[in-house]
Amino acid sequence: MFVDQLVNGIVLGSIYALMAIGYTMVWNVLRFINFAHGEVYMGGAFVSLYLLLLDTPIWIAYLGGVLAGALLGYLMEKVVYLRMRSAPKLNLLIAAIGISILLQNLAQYIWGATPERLTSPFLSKNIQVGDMMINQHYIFIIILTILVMITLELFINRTLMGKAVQAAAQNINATQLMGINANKIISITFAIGSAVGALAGILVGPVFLVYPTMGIFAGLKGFTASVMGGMGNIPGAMIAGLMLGVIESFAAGFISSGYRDAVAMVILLFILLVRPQGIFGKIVQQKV
Amino acid sequence: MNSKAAILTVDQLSKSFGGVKAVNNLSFSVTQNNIHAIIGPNGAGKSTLFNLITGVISPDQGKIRLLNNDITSLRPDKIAQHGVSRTFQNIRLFPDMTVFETAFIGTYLFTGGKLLPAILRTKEFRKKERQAKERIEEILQFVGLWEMRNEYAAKLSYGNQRRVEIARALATNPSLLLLDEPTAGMNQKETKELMQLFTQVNKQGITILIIAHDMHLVNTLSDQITVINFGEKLVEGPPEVIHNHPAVMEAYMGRAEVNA
Amino acid sequence: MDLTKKSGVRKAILIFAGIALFFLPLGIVNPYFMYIINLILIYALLALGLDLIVGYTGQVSVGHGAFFGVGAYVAAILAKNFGLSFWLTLPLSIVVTSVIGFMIGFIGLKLIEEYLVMATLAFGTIIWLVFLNWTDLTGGPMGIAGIPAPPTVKIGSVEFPFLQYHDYYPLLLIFVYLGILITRLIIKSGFGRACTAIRDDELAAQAMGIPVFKTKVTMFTISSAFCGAAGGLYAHFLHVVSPETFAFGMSVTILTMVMIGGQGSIAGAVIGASILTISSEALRETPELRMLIYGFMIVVMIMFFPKGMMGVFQMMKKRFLQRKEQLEKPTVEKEGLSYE
Amino acid sequence: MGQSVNVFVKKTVLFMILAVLLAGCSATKSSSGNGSSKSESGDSIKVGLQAPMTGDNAQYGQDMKNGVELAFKKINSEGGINGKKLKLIVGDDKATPTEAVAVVNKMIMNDGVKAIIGGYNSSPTLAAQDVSGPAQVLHLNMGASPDLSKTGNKYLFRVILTGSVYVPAVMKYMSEEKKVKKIAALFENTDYGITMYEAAKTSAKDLGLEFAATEKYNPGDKNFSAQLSKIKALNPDAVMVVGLYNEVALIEQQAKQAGLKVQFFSPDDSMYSKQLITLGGEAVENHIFASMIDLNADTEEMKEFKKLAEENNIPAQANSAIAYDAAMALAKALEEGKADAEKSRDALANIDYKGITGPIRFDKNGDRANTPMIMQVQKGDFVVIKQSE
Repeated sequence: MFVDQLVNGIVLGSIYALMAIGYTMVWNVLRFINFAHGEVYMGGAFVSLYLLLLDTPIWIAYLGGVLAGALLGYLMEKVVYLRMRSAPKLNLLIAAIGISILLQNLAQYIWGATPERLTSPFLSKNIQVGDMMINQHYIFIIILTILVMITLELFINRTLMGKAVQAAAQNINATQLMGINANKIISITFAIGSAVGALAGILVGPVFLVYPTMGIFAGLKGFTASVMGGMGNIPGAMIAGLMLGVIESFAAGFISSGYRDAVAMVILLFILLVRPQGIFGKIVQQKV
Repeated sequence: MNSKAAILTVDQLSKSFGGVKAVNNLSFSVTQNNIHAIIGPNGAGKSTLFNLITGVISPDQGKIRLLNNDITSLRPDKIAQHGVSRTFQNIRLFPDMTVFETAFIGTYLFTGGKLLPAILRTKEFRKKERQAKERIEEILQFVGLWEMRNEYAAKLSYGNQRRVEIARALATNPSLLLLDEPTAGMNQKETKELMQLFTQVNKQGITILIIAHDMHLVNTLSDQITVINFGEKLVEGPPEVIHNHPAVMEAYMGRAEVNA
Repeated sequence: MDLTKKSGVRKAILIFAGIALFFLPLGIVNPYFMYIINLILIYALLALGLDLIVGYTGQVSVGHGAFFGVGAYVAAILAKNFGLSFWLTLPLSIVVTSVIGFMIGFIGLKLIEEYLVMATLAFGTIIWLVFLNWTDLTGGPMGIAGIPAPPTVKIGSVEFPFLQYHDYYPLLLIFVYLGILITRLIIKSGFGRACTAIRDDELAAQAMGIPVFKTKVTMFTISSAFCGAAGGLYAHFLHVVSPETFAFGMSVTILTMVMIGGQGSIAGAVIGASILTISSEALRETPELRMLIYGFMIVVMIMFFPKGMMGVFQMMKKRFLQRKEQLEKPTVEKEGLSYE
Repeated sequence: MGQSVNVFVKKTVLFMILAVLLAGCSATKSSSGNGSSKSESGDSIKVGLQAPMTGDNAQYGQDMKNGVELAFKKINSEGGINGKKLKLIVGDDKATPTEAVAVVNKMIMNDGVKAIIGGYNSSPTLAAQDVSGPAQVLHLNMGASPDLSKTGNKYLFRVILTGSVYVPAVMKYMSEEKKVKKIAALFENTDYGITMYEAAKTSAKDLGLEFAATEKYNPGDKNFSAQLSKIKALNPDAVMVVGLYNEVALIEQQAKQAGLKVQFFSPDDSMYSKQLITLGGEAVENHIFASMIDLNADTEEMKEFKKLAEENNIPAQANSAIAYDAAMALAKALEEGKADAEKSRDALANIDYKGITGPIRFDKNGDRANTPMIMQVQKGDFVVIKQSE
């Protein structure tokens, strides 16, 4: 049972980590919580599902879902958030929640509310490890998550665009002064974060199904993980996501499954109050 | 003047930020009813000193005393209760309030924040509200803003915004008023008018501690000047002494702008 | 002279209108409309409560739906399990909600801005999960049904039983009036001014001697008490409570009411509650499109009317005044003092 | 800001009075013109459908809507009821008690419905019948919880079997035919799940079976790994799942992924849907449950229903068939009772109608007394493995 829960936790944690990246990247450039990020996760999964229904090859369908997610995030920013740059943060928050309600119900209107299973080439096979059975799709999720993390890390640190995103995180206005188009950086940030979020949704689809409200709790957990890792800290978000998944899994297994989601919230509160800069964040001296 | 007691005593005060000593073993005292100026080049630690005195930040070492009370590391609102009020270097007004409303905030210590009397609208409560309004009228007349009382404070001219801040500070009925670079960014006329205002405030028996860049202002206005650099006290004395002091010339005059 | 006369007339109109509203049920035959109006009144109370902390004090909470739930569940449990009457359950709802509000405020208000939003989200979700999972007490996902109506009120020989929606209206209206009155009294006092000062500039407020944390926690507690009252009324009015009503979505709904009406305004809170309740009910005709349109409406409103309906009114008033000024000769601002 | 309050309170009050007056006007209009329950001026009889149309349970609501619409279409094309057409008012209860109360309120007060079909879930139905009962509106529901028999609401009828009939049937089968001794239960934490589990416990005692583990989940949960690994550790002979097809399919999928190989069964036919097989695939193979309907049955009624469904491009689902039955029985009662509340109720209480789901007769609690059959998922289809007695 211990190993069972550990594997479940790591799989869940991978998903949270992927979700957390989106929150953290957006926070970096705009300093607000994009509450509609969960809907990117849902949107990506639905587009993949739809492409599969059209008999698209599975990998193309997956890729299509990721691209659709990126596009969704990009449009969200271009259509709504861009026009609200000077608005108070609270207005952005409400707008994000509005978008979230809108997209959930749009998805339901188009595809219906019935949960659907996304196909995976691996789902029906199990791997025997000792006396443990591990589903191949679980392993696929973990491997892909690691790959995404490495790619993202390389992109941020090794490419010019990545460095610009990093600079934008420090000071979006300074970035603009340096001749980099801040709006472009923000768009790219949204697109990448959303693509990763959509990937999380697609990976989850075969296990926990695809349905319009799937993004709500995934979003909440991803967001918790991003706070745990320290808002704006991309590697921190990844590790915190994994940790959250494992902690939650053990709590559900050994305490009570009903309060599984409460565990994440308690961790969130604890972090906010004790270490608001996140587990891996550096203490930043505030200038008075 | 020398017979008067010290209202504020700063004793061996130190504060550092991440290894940089912003204020280092600084001691000085402000005599009651004086206008006392603190000058020094940029980054000398003047604003840090103000933030330490008003409780925005806590010192690493040292004591701050107001009359006979130790106010070291007290919360800003507690220090305000002791009769210390201030203005800010970058004027901090309430963006959604009129001049009258802004100044009215300063009467909090007088009216109090009790809820029950407010909900019951007791006689006592109404009396205090009335008195507070009369006081604000008096103050606004005094600083010359009565005519503009219904305008949004943030929309006034720079000089008038500073007056609103001073009115608000006066409304707390302070014994010590701290002014952080009050004439920065003002034109000549505004500066002159503000200086007159400071003298009038001082005449009402309020001690003024002022941070300034403007040597002219300091020389004509203050009774006592403390010069600090790198968080340490350089010299202290009346304007005549400071004006010709070689150390000041070197540390301050040598590179700082001498405003007319 | 002119000023006092004007405010006297205004006061008279207000009182007249306030009394006139009590006779509203006489003109409404359809009990469903009465039901919606009653719902508006409950939501208005919630919006007023949240506006105290969001609009007047500048501290954003996305956990007030849970306070609403605490009030409703306390009333439901006390009425169902202990047989207490409405007149006891309601004050107890308010007390319990205030205590919980105080505790959460005391912990959470150490945080600022976005971090406070996150903390209230976490608290709200935890409370909601307790509603959902403490089956023995709260009935779990089933909730609690069959909550009794308030007992018949007797004034002299006249009896006011609570049988249909028309009967609840005066009771709810009284509570909304009470809410408005308390809000006004609080706002126009040293405490209320302290709150608005904190909203506008925390540091400056503190320098004026305002105990920032204490003031915030007090206002948060009052705000949660409003939600507790609304919860108690809701439970006895609808006769059923279930957890999903008080999930994150409710907190957002109340916040949206405040935003769409216009923050820091009593009228705004009432308008916001009316707009959202009416549109949500009107859209029931098209269940598939209902929430879709609702979400779209929120986005559009917040994008184009960032200050809510009150902002729109203010803009219109400004234009009107400008035109008037152009037509007549320029006169001195007539609005006069706000503190009189 | 303080000023604006002062200035605009007046305007707002005026605005509110205006708005409310407007609402009042339209209210009087709609209640006099649109044929409310009192004035029979219209040429239609309105019937409400209280069912989940959005959210996780929306599929059930959709199936029910399809079935009722099919029935109404048939009735209306044959001339309606005493010359009046049936009109369906759909209300989304989101499978939650408070929304159910809200929609039922609206349907009764604003639309003036004569009868309500639904809800699908037990908890919302229990809450909603508190409103419909006093209003004397017929309420034909599809909830399984035995508690629905105990409301004392004489306008409440149930078109499906009650849990206290389903549960013993399937438990007996599991005990006698499958020889299971140790059972684990995994149930939905709602009126439906809890009462079904309670019934199963009683029945297990009678049959001498042991309940090794009881785990629950909340509606809408998607991750059952914690519950399943607890069950796996206790090694039961069979697992009883009380839930709807989404959850049943997921539970069995995840059980398979976790290496829990055991016989699954459920007490009733709430997962009797092609969706179960689409979602569950191989994992739901061999699932056993008690059912009141067999879509492959070779009866006239079933053939007619399937034909109608095909003509109207509607999937022939079990829930559609049951809702169809409910609508037909209701129409018959309304016809006999001339759409009068009391007379129609008596007509429905004494109805004897041969439906797709067998004879429809109600006992004094408003429940049906048919016996269920036992079905199993075999090769992606639902096969009757034991006929009803």
